[in-house]
Amino acid sequence: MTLFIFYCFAAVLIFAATMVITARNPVHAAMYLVLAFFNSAALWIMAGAEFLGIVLVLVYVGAVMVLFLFVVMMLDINLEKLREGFVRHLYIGLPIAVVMVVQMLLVVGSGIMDPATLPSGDLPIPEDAGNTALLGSVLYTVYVYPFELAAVILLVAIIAAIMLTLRRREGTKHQDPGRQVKVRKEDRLRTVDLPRNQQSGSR
Amino acid sequence: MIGLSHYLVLGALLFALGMAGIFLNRKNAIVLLMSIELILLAVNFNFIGFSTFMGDLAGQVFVFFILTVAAAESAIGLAIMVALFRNRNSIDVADLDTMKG
Amino acid sequence: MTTADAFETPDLMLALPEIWLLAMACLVLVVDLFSKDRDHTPAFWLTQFALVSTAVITINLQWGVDATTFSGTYVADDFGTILKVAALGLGFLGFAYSRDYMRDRGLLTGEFYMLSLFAMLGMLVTISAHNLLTLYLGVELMSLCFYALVAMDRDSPRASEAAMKYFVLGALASGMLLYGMSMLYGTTGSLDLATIREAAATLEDNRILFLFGLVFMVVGVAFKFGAVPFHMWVPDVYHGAPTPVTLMIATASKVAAVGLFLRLIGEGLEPLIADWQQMIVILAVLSLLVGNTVALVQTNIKRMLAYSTFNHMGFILMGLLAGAPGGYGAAVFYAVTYAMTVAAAFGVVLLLSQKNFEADQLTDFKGLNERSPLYAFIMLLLMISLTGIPGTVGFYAKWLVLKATVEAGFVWLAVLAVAGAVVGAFYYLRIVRLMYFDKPEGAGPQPSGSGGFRAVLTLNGLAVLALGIFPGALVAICMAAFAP
Amino acid sequence: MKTIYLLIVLFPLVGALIAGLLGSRIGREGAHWVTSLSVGISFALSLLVLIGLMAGWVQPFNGTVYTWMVSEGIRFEVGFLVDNLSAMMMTVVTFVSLMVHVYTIGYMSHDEENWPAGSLAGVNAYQRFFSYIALFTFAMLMLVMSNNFLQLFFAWEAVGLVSYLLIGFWFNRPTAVFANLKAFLVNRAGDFGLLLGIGAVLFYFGSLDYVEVFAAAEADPDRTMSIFGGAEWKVVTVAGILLFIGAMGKSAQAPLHVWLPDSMEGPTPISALIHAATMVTAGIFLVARMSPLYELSEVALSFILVIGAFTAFFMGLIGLVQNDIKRVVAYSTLSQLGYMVVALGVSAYAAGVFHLMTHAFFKALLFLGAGSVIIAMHHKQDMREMGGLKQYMPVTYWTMLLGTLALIGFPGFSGFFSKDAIIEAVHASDRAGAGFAYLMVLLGVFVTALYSFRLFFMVFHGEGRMDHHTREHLQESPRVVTVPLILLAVPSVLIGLFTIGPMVFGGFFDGAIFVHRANDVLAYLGQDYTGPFGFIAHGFVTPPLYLAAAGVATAWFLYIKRPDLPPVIQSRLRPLHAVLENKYGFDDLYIKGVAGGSRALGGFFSRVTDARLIDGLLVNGTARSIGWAAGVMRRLQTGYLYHYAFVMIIGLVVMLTWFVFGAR
Repeated sequence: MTLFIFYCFAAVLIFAATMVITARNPVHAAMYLVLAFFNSAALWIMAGAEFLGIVLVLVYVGAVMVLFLFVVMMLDINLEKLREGFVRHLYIGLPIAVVMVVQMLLVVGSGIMDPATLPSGDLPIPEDAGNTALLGSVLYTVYVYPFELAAVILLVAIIAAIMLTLRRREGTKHQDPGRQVKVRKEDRLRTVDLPRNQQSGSR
Repeated sequence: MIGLSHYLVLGALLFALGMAGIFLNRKNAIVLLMSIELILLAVNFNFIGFSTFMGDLAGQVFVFFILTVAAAESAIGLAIMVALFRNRNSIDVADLDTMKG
Repeated sequence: MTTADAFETPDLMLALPEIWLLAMACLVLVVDLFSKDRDHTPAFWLTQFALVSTAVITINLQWGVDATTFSGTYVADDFGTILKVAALGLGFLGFAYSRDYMRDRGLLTGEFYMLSLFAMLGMLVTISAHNLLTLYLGVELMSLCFYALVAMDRDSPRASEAAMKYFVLGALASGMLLYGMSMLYGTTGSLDLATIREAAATLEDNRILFLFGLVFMVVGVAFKFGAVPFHMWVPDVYHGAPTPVTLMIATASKVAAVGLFLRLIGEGLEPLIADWQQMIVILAVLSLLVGNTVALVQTNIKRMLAYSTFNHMGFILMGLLAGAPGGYGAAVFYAVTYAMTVAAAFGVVLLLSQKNFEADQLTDFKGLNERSPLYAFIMLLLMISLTGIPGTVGFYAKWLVLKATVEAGFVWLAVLAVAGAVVGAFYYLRIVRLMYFDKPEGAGPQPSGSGGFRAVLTLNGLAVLALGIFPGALVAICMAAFAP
Repeated sequence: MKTIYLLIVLFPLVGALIAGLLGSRIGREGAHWVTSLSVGISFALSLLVLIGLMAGWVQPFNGTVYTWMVSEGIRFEVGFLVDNLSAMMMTVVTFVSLMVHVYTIGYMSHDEENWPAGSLAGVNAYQRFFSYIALFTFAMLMLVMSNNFLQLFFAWEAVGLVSYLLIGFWFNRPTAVFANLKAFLVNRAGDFGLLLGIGAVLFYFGSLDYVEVFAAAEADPDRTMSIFGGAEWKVVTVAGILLFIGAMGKSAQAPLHVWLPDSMEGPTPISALIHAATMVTAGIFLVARMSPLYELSEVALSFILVIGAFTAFFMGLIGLVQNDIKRVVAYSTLSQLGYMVVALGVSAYAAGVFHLMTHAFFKALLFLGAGSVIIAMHHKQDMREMGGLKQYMPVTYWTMLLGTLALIGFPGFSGFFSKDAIIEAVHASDRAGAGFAYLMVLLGVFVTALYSFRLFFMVFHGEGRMDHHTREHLQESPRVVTVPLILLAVPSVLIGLFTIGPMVFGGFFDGAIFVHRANDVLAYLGQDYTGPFGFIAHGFVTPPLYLAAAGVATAWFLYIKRPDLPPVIQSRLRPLHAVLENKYGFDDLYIKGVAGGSRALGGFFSRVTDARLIDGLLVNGTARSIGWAAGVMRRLQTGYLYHYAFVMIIGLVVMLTWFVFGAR
């Protein structure tokens, strides 16, 4: 039964992945990628990696794919142009791709991977603990150094993205709360003495 | 029963699809970024498969970090693409040929 | 390796160089935010201070040490110290040379300093990594910063094109590296390099799977070197990126690539040298063959240096594949001295560049001797050193590598490399001819740049000369780092 | 003594630095004084050392001056090996250099006319020239005094570098730049051989020091190595041939000779100093210095012998059809270098070095004489526009005559002794290829005499063919030009007479040159040697003298007696050529046939060997195929991202196939 479910998810996953690279419309491609992620998450959960499965959905589907879609929409891409030529270059690329797939499958699918021959790992998973708790306990102890590095990488991503995309244009209007708060009465209000005889003189 | 090979074959197929997406795609730079996501997803399948069948947590930790880096990577990749689009008004991969030789 | 239960508090002092550099990078971030200086002077000086102080800390804390911390994910040892100090020094040169250039083009921003500093941090992390995970994160940290830096000149179509190519191919290479790592994890059951090394020594089951993963890893590493046939990004990125960024990619990142190789393959997979040696031989041969021929027909000096890089990477790979301590020492010596020489060459290119003018055509070097004898002489030194004419440090580096290669039994490879070096002489000496014998079309670019820039560049050139005359100390240091 | 050796080397260097760096400050006078003086002091000290060595109050010296690096037992150092061989070379180098310095003062005095008006490069060119030749002297001294391979290579490259600089001295002339490039490229091929040779020596004998290498080679002479498949080669053979390939480049042996005629684009003093007297003999010196190594390999020596013999004859032939006065002398240099190499090939090293010395004097004389003519002709070099110069330039005429007689081997002149010694040595040798070599050197004697006197008669006799303007200004060159000519004429005539005894048949080179007893042809000849006059007497019963006389007579007949004949011969080239091949026809026809046939052959070789074969196939061919490869590689760099990725993936697939599936 589990095998059947596995095959179902796997088939959808492969289909979705194929569509990602063949779809003409980038929005469709992004949607297929979302589908691929959902199926992956399901497969991971089946393999016992519950936390990662959920993270994949939350972070990837929830944030990264939204970012993709956002960019696709924002860039106003000429879809007509994108529909051209994909198949006509296949004759040379495809054989190489096929050779590679066959080689990879020969190695990983040939059944030489008997689980009995696998080495024992460093961080054995106990029977009774929850996946999330386990991950949490090693992240902040054994892998604290990589954890900090991951934080730095995210910081770099922020800096880089802002540097590359933020533009301060000349002449744009924007508020400065600091200056708004600091403003004094004299800056805005000018009292003028209006001589009375002027009014009478205009009559 | 699901075997380790199942995961590895799935990973290999995804990996190959990702690579094919990069060199078969002649038009759309966004699909290149998505192909990279597929490649990373394939690697994640490998790690999770090994992790499960060895009963070892390290593989899952690695996947956790790959997800983090992949998110940062796509942010930067998209930012570069926005810059590219602003310069050329196109994200056509076939237009990227001003430098050669 | 420790489990979560037996967790020990890490020895933070051992990892102080990285911690210090990170702290300084954050300080630069904050200081630059509040600084009103248009030239970002505080950021510049803080950055240079950060690099120098980190180098000092590294030497004091890590030379002569061989210890791990952070549960075995971080290691400090001798050759790591050499590579780190070299990378930091190259970063220092890069910043010193780039200020005027970046200011002229409106690129002198705080982000330039921050991202470069984070890239340096990534290199340090890579060099000190003792775990597949930290290795990967270090490489990614460095690469992500470089992708962004290449694209920094937002208004240049060429820069964003180069960045796009670099990013996609780099991510593909990272994917391959990761795929290989996953196979390594599956066959050895660990992410820890020390454990992997033990497991590799007794590897019997799943050998095919291991070899399979090894190929992917070698490809990933070869990409960082720019070794043929994983080299296609190099010319375009060198050409398209702002010259200071090219400088960093051409110098410091190559040193980090050597670190990556030594950690992952040289150290972690040392028992399986027979397996990976042949792969590196192929890469080295192709690199030696391709670079020289195409470099001959280039007219842009940045592209020419890019193509000539392949030849030098071939030499470095030759040293690395020799395997024995002599080969590693030679490769490190080669990488460090080569990076230093190339940094100065880019320095001269930057020196000649002016506002709205890139001195990156070979013709810009025509008649340099009449305009600036000093820098023509320095360029002459650099070119003959890159050629490998005896008496220069380049010769000594080549000689050490050739010796190690011959000792490892690859006489034919050494002969091929010498033939390549002889061909290579032609395009390096062509620059010498341009500088000394040709007349410029029009006035030709004058050297510009501040006094500090010129002083550092001159010192850099003289250091190349001095190392050629007294290479002994550095060779001894490099060899000692690998002594059993 | 070490101090003196250091001073010998350092004086020219200091002179070069002063003239080069302070050229604008010290002016022309200062530059030529400081370099001439420094080279003069070097010459005096070298002479002192040579006399000391001969008299016995100086001992041969072999020691280190400066150690650059010590790496696993291999020393990188600067050191001197001064024995009779190097002392002789030092003296010759410094003497010729000194003469050239003095001569240059006159030759280059109007150099500014050679530069386009307002050229920045022309400023201080005079000082730069002196700086270069002094620098060359320094490098050449370093080369001959070296006691190890590293310094040898270093100095080898340095003399090459100065040579390129000087060939391309007038770099505003495209021909000079082309010649420069050609010299550089051809020498690359030679240097590659030298480098590999040094590598082989280092690898198999574990040292760079001459003495240590010789000892190691002697200890195990039959060691073999395998190159290309399973073929086993003796290490000394491989190393010897590789080192000789280096020598072929510098000493312009066929097929690496093509750069030397073109190098005549450089100023004439350079042709005399570098491309006749000293640098091109570096290859001869190298082989002589390595004699202990070469004596261990018959194969390498036979190789040397054949190459030298080929060069000696066929390059001389080409000299017959040249019209540029300097090119005739240049081809003559090629031919004479061939003689020296032949001597090396039959283990008569001493005779080779002896010829090197005599040739240095008389060929420098001929070049400087040619230069003197060129000055008088206002830098025109075509012999067809000369003639009858005898009456205008007596000093040049007489010194050139002496030089020419020395070159063709007139009995008693220096060239006679050295050339006859070589021919006799070849005759006496039984090495493979010696028969061929003997034939070549004998015929070469005839050809030498023919082209030498063709030049001489065309330039100095007959009626003047120059234009009116040039004729009016014809006059003898100034004193700075003629004095070196006279000073060079003296040794050209006399030196052979006094030195043949000790140098060729005596023990002058004992300890410096090593000859295996079984190979020692000179010792065999020495049994009959009774003194220089006995040698002259012997010369009258051997063919070379008569061949030379026949050559002179032919030249006289064709260019003085019947100057109308050469064009006729030229027009009837083909039938005469056929007659020659059939070996028919005597009398008048025979003389015309030999001369015409020689010219035809010369023309043939000039076209085929020189231009098409060598240039087309080797020099341009290599360049073209590299260019082609570069073009192909370059086209692969399409600029398209997907192509780049595709190349990466092909690389991955190939590696997977090779290592994963190939390994199974």
